[in-house]
Amino acid sequence: MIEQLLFYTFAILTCGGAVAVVATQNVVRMAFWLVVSLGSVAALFFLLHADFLGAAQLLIYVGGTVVLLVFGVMLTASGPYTTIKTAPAEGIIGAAVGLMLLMVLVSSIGSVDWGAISGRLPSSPQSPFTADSIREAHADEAIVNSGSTKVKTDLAAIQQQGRTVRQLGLSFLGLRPDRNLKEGGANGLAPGYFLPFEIVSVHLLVVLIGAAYLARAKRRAVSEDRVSLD
Amino acid sequence: MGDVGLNAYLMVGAVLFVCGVVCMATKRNGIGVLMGVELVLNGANVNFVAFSRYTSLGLDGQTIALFVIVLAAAEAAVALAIALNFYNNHLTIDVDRGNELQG
Amino acid sequence: MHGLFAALTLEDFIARTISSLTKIPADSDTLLLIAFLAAAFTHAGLLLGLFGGLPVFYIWLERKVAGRIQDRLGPTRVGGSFGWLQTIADGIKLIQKEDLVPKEADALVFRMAPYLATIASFAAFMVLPISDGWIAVAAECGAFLILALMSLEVLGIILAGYSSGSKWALFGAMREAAQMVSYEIPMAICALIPLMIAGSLNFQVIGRMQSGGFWNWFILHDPFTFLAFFCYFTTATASVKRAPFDLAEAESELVAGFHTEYSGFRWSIFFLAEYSSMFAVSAVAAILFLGGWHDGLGIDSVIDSLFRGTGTGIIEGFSLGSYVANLFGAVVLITKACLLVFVQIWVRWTLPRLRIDQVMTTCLKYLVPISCFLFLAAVLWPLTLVTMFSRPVIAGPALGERALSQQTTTSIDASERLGAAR
Amino acid sequence: MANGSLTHTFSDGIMPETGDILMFLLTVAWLLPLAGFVVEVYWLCFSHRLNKGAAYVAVACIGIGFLCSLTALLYWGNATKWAALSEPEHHAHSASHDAGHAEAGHGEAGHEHEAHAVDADEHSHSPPPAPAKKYFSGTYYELARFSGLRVSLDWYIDSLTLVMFTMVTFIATCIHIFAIGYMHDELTEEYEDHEVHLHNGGHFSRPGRFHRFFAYLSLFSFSMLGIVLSGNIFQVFIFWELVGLSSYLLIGFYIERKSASTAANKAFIMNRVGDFGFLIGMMILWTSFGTFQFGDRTEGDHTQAGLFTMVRGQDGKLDVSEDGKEVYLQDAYGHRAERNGKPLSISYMLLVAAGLGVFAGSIGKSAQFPLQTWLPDAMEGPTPVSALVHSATMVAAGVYLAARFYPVFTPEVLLGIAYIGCITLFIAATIALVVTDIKRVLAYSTISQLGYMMLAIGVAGWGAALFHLVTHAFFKSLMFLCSGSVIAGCHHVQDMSRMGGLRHKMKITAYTMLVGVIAIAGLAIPGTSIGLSGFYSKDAIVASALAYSELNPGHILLFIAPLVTAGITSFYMFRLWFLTFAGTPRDAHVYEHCHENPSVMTTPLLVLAVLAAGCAWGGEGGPLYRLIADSELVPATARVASTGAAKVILPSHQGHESDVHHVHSTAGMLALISAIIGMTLAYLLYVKKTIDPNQIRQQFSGVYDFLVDKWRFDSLYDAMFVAPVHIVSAWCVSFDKGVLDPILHSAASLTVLTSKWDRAFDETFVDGLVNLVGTVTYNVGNSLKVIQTGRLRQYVMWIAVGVIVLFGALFTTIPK
Repeated sequence: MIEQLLFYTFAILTCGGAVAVVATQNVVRMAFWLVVSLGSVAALFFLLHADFLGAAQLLIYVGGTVVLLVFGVMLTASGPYTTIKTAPAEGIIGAAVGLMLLMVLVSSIGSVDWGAISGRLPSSPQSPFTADSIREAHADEAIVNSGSTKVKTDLAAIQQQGRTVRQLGLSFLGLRPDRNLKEGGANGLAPGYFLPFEIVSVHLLVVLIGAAYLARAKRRAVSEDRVSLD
Repeated sequence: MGDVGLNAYLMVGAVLFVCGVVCMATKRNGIGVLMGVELVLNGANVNFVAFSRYTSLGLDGQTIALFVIVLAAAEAAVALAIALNFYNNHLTIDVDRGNELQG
Repeated sequence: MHGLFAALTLEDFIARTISSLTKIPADSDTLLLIAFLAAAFTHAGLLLGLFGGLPVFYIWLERKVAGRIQDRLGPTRVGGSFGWLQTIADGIKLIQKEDLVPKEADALVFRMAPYLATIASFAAFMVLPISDGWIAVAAECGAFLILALMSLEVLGIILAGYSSGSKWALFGAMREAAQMVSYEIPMAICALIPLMIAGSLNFQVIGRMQSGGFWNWFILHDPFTFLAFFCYFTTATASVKRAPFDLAEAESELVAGFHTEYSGFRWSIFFLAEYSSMFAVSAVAAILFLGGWHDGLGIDSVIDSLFRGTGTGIIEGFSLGSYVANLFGAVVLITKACLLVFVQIWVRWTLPRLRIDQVMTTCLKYLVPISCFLFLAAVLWPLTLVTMFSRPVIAGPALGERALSQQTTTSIDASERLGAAR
Repeated sequence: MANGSLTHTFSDGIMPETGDILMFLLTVAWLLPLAGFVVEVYWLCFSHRLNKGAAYVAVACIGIGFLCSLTALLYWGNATKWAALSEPEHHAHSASHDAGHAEAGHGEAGHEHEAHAVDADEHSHSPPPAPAKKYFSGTYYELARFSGLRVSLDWYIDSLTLVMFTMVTFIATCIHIFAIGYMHDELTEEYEDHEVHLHNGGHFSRPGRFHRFFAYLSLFSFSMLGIVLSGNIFQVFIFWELVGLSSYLLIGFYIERKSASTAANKAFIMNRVGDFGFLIGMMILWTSFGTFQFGDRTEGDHTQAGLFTMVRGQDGKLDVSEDGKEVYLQDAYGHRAERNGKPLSISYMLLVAAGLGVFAGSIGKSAQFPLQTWLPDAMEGPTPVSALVHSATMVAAGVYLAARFYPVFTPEVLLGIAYIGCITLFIAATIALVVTDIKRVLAYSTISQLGYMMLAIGVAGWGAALFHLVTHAFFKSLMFLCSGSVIAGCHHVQDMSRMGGLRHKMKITAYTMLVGVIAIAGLAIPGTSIGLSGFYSKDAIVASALAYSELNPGHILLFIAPLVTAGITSFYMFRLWFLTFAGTPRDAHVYEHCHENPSVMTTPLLVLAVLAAGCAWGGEGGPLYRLIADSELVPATARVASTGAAKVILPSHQGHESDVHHVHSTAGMLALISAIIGMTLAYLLYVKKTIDPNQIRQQFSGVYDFLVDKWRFDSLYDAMFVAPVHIVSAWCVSFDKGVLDPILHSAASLTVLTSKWDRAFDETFVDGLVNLVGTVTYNVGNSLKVIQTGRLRQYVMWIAVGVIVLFGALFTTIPK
């Protein structure tokens, strides 16, 4: 119930922020609403027990990307609070197409039996994070033994909540403690994400250099015109 | 504690996605288009994490979402650099002015 | 052990109390909702008190220190001879001021921006442990989260500067954005060094690993963490835009920087955010490097043993010993953070302001390489030790053993507390 | 480098490594000029040209080469305990050949054969005596091996090689030094060639070629030494061609002069005629013998016989079959060579043909009749070149080759050689009588003297020929250098009719020249046998010829001609000296400007004069002759009667009992008388003027013109070869123009016609089709381009619409 309450709060904030981004014409306000929307998405991630992901969302999106976008707005604004207005007809067409797309998506979501599909997916432990929680459960044996059954179950539930840092880290190192060993086939270990992780690292470096190169100081077209006029 | 369920999250993701698409389709400001891209990616991320929680996708969903976030950051950096170049060349950020490839 | 301990215990305690009073089953949704909200509000209130109270103290401190450094007395009249009510008086005055929005400003964003900055700053308090187990949200990735939350503050400042419709404010915002985005990098790397040594992002774990003598503090773990502390403190000072890095509000150049156009309450909560951020980064420095809530002399364990077992019978899961020890820990931590804040104030009134290019140079050309080097060296340090002496530390038990032993003892403490909670 | 095997030792006490040491020294002497050449070419390309660096490099190279050669000669002498110089009676090889076998049997190879004999079959009752050879040989590097035939770089060292090396390097050193002075004019950036007249009346001007000259000289020295050191006939041929090239370059040194370039071409082409015969001879040798090697080659315990052993065996005799048509080849152990049980043999006539072929090469290189005409023209080159290349060394290479191949020559070939030499020596001497160009007199004298050498080889005077080769090299190079000195002193005046009385101005040149003249004339103090070097060597040749003609009365001409020519030689040489140095100056201008040359030029003259006078000291008992004769592979201790077509008897010429020895004093007396007559005549004609030369010239104007026209050989060759070629060429041209061109033209016009039709087809049908496709594509694209608005947002919208449509289609078509 609490979760539902929180979910609806943040879902409304998310959707409202997104719609506000679409509806607003001023870029800086769009950025503000985008912050609201993305921050709420981070909250949704916390609700989905993905703590690390939520923190990453805050750090990278809200703290990084949006700041970057606002930076871009400042660097490309030719006057204060520039608004480049969309023609009303386009807005209406866009809204219509968007609604149709939403309908398509919603009907798709509704028409799929996710449980059945989940069953068809490769089998995995019922709770994805048992490996870690079992270890911690052993460590907390003393606490649990001294407490009531209610505490015990609650604690087990808590321990399943959001403790994904270690698993994520290990999976980036190529290890999957949450997976059954037999899934890895003859090699004994389930595959992790070592290679994608490294590729992404290099990719980031390349992007860093590439973006710096692209955005380097250049003579602007107008200055050339001025030179020619002089 | 009651559970919200997978479909609710998917709905949120769908709304984010559609808003992103419409944003991309209607905004004439290049930065606005970038914001639309971010929305679309976040819609996808919400779906991934929701699947990670409610289906046997498990940890993979979170991992992929993490990759998406990282790549989105990279994309934003490059796209912003492109937008700055666009601004340098056209003296505006209006993407409708970049129609040199018109047939 | 760790987890949403305080919240849970409080929530659990409230639920159980209400349940016992009203005979409603303890696991009914309504009861849990009520208990959760009650616990959450309690915590929020406590945190808000901390969040609001500390800046009041710091502003007074700032004035007194500045006065002393400038060979004058500072506030002397309001609230007695030390003027310790001066801040309260100022606050009351500010709240009374008219809330002005310039004509050129983007009203919505202009109004929202201070809240954004303040919320970000306040949110950082949620994952900040005040003492062992005294934490609002005991997230597994607390350290990561606090860095993320503190980085949000810049957004409010940028939006404030941009929406003011003033060139001073815009320049301030731009400077602030550039500075914050740059300084986040060395700050995160320096923070990573103790995190890497501890092997955890959880403040609770990090804090407990530094229990015992002060030689267990991470600042004394190896030479590189010692240097990393100063590096971190420099970047932290810059990231809360304190002098000599306060380019965003450089009075001599930009009138008042990003808050030039602000007045009254909105203006004051910017300062609320700034001073509480000072406390937050100092507290993080204390936890990561200076032993957290441990005094380093063993006084807390003495207190713990003195009051052990006392009061267990009053409420189930309550232990007076651990409670008093935690209270002492909170005092220790706040004292450490206040000392660091004092240093920041001291530095502000001692050093002249840098130019913006000097600020950026300091970060990108010096602090980033230095922090990278320190990180690398701190990684290689235990490997070198293992290669040369077959042990990862010079003296004392290895960090992992320390953590394990600590885990068992705290488990006992926790069980006592849990037992007290029953 | 030296993987050569020491074939044999002379006798006990010679260290096995002697051969290697000799090889090393001579190889250094051989390769140094090549290094010098490379350095000079580098210098030529990249350095300042106005210094004498190249000359010093060249002199240093060849000088060190001389020291190496001399060291090698002395080392060889010490190693053999100077056995070659001892009295022939005590000499192991010359006195008794069988004894030589016995002694040599104790050598290294002897042990080998004892060991071999133990393993050998029982029926090899008499183990073959060890092959006794007088040389060292080996292989530097094997280029290729075609089944039996090895193509390799070999070395072959005997006393002749050593003497030649020493002689060549010494003379070359002297001439190099002389050339520093002679070529001094070339040390300028603006050398004006007075011989070349341009259309505008001026002279041709070019940068000096000092460095180039020394580079060529070094290349020549390298090639010449290569011939001498070569261990197989193929290698000889390579260096043979290389000296040909050097000679070509040096004759054409003043390439702008028409006469020089023509002379260079003439020399080169004429040499090719001879080389063609050489090639044929080589092919015969290859097919018949399967080896190019001179000497035997030991690989492991097997000794492969070389060419000489195959032909001559161990005893120096041809193994001719009974019917006289086959010559059996012999192996290294004194048996007949066998393959698959059948004895190897070569047709006698084929052997004659091989000998004649190789000799043809010698004819070309040594300017013998009928290829003698190139050598006088070769005097167009600078005088040091004439001295070194065209008198002392390269032209002597022909004689050297003939002598080196002496074992392969049958008596018939020798007879041919003798007659060729005889004709040559007479013709050249007669022409020399009327020539007034100082260098051309010497050139004809060279041809004549080379004819003497060939004659000597032909009449079995092997040692005499090579003896004369060495002495001639000294005195002829001396005379050429003297003439060069005169030419340089007189500022490039070569005509003797404009000289006279120069001995007052050029004392050293004049008297050193006189030494050379006396040497070549063969004068001696009557009654004694004390004379200069030419006396001894010519004496030896004449004696050989007399002995030969006594045994073969039908060939009396072979004695008469050299005898008469000895007088002619004496006459024209003294005529030269008298005209140049004696008497009164005939051209005051030349005389006024004439001067003696600097010491860098006169010093070599003095040194060479001493050697020209004294090198043959002791005559046939002297050290030089003995050294040369030591390496003779076919020692003639007894008369050898020919069994072939030509019934000739070769005289013996070794020892006190030999044929030659008997007639020696007679021949010497006759030759001396002849020479004195010639000298006296010259004195009377040109000094005393008792007889007016012009009168004689008018009286015998027919003969005089004939001689001035060089026996009309050039005209003859023009008529025989050049004119027919011109006629055939003219015919070919008319055939080309009349027949071939019309055919080609009609084919071309036909092709053009076809192409036009093809083009029309291409343009209408093929192009039309392609254009149609292009037009259609263009129109379709043109109509579709409206969609391509270039607007980003519209594309996004289309994507969204596309997705909607796709999903809509999916939902409607796929049932639930």
